[in-house]
Amino acid sequence: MSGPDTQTPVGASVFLSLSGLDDLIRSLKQSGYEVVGPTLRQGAICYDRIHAVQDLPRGWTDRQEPGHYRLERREDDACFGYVVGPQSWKQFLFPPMSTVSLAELSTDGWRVTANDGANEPRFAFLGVRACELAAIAIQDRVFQQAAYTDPIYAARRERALLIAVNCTQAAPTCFCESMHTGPRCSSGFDLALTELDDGFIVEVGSQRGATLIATVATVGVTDEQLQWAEERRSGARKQQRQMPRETARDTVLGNLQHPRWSEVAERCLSCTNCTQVCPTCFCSSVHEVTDLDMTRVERERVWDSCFNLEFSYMNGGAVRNSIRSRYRQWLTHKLGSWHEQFGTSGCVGCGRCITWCPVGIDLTEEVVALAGGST
Amino acid sequence: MDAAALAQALSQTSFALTLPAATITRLAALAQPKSLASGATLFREGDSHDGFYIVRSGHVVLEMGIATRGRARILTVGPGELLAWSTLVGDSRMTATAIAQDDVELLALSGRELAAACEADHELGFQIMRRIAQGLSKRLLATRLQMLDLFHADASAATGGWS
Amino acid sequence: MTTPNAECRSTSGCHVSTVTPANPWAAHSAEIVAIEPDYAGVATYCLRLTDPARAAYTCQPGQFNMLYLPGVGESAISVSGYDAASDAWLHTVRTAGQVTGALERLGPGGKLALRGPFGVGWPLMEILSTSASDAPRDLIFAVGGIGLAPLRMAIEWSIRERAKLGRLTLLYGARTPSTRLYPAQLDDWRQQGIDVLTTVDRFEPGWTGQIGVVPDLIERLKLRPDRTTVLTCGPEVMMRYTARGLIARGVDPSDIWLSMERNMQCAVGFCGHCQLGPTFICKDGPVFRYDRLAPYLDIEDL
Amino acid sequence: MAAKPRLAVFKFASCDGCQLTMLDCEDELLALGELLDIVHFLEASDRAEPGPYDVTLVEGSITTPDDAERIRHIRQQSRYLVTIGACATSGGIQALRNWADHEDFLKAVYASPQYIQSLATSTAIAEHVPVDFELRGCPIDKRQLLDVVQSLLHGRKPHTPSHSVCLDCKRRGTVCVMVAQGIPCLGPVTQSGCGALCPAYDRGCYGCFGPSVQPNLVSLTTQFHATGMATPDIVRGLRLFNAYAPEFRHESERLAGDRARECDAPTAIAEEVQS
Repeated sequence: MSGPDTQTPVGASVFLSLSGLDDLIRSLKQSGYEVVGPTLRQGAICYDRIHAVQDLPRGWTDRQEPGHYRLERREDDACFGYVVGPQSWKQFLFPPMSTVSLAELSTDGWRVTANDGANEPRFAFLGVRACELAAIAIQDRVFQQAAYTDPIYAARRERALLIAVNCTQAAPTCFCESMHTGPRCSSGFDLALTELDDGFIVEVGSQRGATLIATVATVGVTDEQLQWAEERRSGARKQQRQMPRETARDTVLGNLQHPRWSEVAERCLSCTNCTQVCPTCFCSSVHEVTDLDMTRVERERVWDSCFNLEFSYMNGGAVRNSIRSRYRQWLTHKLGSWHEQFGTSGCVGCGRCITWCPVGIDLTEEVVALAGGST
Repeated sequence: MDAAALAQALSQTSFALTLPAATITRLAALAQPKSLASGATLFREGDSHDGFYIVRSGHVVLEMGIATRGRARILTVGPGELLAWSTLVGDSRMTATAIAQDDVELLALSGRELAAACEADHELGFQIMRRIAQGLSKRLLATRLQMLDLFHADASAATGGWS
Repeated sequence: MTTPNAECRSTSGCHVSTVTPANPWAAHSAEIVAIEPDYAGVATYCLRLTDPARAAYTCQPGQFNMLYLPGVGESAISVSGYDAASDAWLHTVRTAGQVTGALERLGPGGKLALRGPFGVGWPLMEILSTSASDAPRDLIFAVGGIGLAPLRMAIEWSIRERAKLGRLTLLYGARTPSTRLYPAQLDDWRQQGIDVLTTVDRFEPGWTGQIGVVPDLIERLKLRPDRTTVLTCGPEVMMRYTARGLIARGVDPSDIWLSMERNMQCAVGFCGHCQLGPTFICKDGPVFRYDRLAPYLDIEDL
Repeated sequence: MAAKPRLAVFKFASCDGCQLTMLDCEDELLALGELLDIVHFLEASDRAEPGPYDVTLVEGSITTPDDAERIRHIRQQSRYLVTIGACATSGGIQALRNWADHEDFLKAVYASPQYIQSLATSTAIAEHVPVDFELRGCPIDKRQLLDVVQSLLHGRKPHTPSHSVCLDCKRRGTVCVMVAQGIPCLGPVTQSGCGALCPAYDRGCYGCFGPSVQPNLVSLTTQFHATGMATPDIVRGLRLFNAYAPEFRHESERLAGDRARECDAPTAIAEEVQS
């Protein structure tokens, strides 16, 4: 089944052994990709540079609840036996810090050179979940499908290779099923893996994926393996939380003066965590980074958040001067006005904002409360 | 100016915009035309004054006397607007001095007569009082907007006191 | 609504079109040719572009530039005119923040950079296209304070297009008589047939004009509401009550256009700072049709 | 170029850590020396010229009557007065005395307390004289210090953000220690500035840079309770380097409430010292 002359067509599947995955990672590195995948760090599964299968968090899983995340040992040695961690691929496509331009002062004045993206890195992402594919598709709309294109995002995105992994379990904080963004990876990937006991079913999603999988040894899939894969994937469909996808938009936008905003503001720390772990939040600020005599100035774009008071500063005052108004801005944007701006919800149901809120605020609960239901 | 002409003049003001015809006729019967040359004083702050006016054309500026500041001009009243409403809803003592800013045509009513008419005919009274309330509400909004000092930007607030 | 790519006339009268820049972070080099003080704390900066790409620069009335002082930061400033003699784009600036403060200290000859133009300007083409010869559109410019700057090119345009338009009225509210912007130009415009009504919040000795606020002036206007288009720019509260006053006089909310202000950083809809409801003020505005924005204007802290 | 602006550094009740941060600037300090004339900085040099000064940096809090007088004199001599560090901006860790009887401390520490002149409180410089800018931190961050000095030289506003430490954790990729490890952390209510140092080493934030803007302390301490933290521990957590910063102070006093005695760390310390 393998070899450059007999490429697996887009839409077809092959079986890849665990050692084959190692070969795949090596092959990517040889092709000049920086391979990024899940690793263990600081008590969580984080996306970082990997070099081999042994860098993956084999045999680990995560336990998630609102405001709570813990790693635990699995009974098996699965490579991808967990859900999503505190980070997303956003940090690679829309990095937390990036230089957008350089200004240099000469006798003629300031000369500004804008970052055109030419020197941005080339990533291969290993382990992209369905909700994360959806999140990337949403940021595509923000950064390259509106009136302007962000050169940094566009360059990184164009070069990135996406190897997805189907979830085989769901965390209590997951609600991708209700958002129609998962758990099955259906599009937007180059390759999509489903993990079995002894290897992976690999679905080819693009010509780039077909070319890549042809560089390693694979075998044909059996019906039995396909059946097992389906059973594994169905494990991810048991989700405790739901978002009322059809009505959330009207609920948040139609209740701008609802007392619930004040109630949630009593709990909300306005600490920005939800926005930073969100794989679609895109707010940023630009800072000047100067040398001491100010003749060479870089403009650095950093992640920012609508939860910061300074974020809405204008003429010496903040437009959104309360936690109530800032939480309302975030939720109404994410679930409501995002539709008008980008033709989609800004939420993919990954549940990160629920898990990583230090006080465990749950947006699905807030939407239900805003709709008038009891919580 | 005869009664019909007065009614016609009144009905052309924005004050009369939603008034029933009967009310306009009743008011016109109480009204007299009054002209002011530019610079003329209509009444003075502190005066006990019986007039009640609707501006037909021209502008009247209201001033208040403030020790150390002299006469502070606070508002320009224009066509369709009321003057000297203190006659009806206050104690008849004027709270500002009114000076014609250009040639002004007014309809003048006796405050006492108008008050008596309103008292006798509550339907008329309601129409008049509603117009006065609307006029005052507009004037209150304008005063608030002036008080907010919207066009004033304190530069030091934005720079945090630097430089 | 006009789009950033729509053709229009600049204040110089040359026929131009604007182009969406390939890289939103690219900036022109610029220098301050002259600074014309308007009143205390406000001045008009005449900026000439000096880089090779300057020939491509043009802008529409109502659009803005990001004035960039490397090391200090950027500030969104609307373009208030073009001076052909010095090939300079005019920016009327109130010294309020660190960028504008630094701009003031630079002085004539000072070097800076500039990104732009950004945003959607006044719907001038739409007004012309709906201005029929038998029922030409009346235009009301309802302006507060420094809000005259983003409208100056539109007012000049209306004078040039006078023949195709109906009555032109400028209602201008300022804090005091001495803080009226472009006082000489107000007289020029009056002579060129615009009905200029100025009012001030606070009286100063010698002032013989109106004292009061712009909504007061609307009360007294003789309007033809069905053929009136209003362009308003000023503090949000002022625009809100101006629009309400006009609507009470029968003007259709869809014929009222306003120019908004928010914290703008990227100017192209990437950074999220300037959102108001579903809009990005920077790229969907700053000019909006009132009826489209009205639901969001009355909600506190939105 | 005209005469260089004159910079002075003064110390009040403090540990000198913020001045050390300034010395730690090393390379930049030399460059600063090109732009500024450092005329009074006893930690670095015995040069001690009298005022007036263009920029004065003040470390430390006001704890004695003499200091209260001295800061007024320094203010008069200074065009811009910038306070540096937690002591100067909120009274420092020595503000713990504000909840105790300072006479007890004096008796416990000094053999002849009658010779010591000390105020009952340790207070921020801004409570005594107008301050142009307050630079937070225990100690201050050298990048922020350089930025403030540079800002003064170039007449711009310093870039000292008011957001929480959490944002910096996320920017540098640190996993939330509170959510993933159950470690109590003041990061959500603490102003950024340190670059989110402690959580990167699996420690909770100690609040060295003081309260962030509009901090929701009640919600955070409620969460601390919910995760099993005892009230006295929470109070001690709030009463550290910025104990007397208004938001931290009010919350610790709210929590201490009628159990002030048992929660009152300074009293306990004083008792320990005495025994």
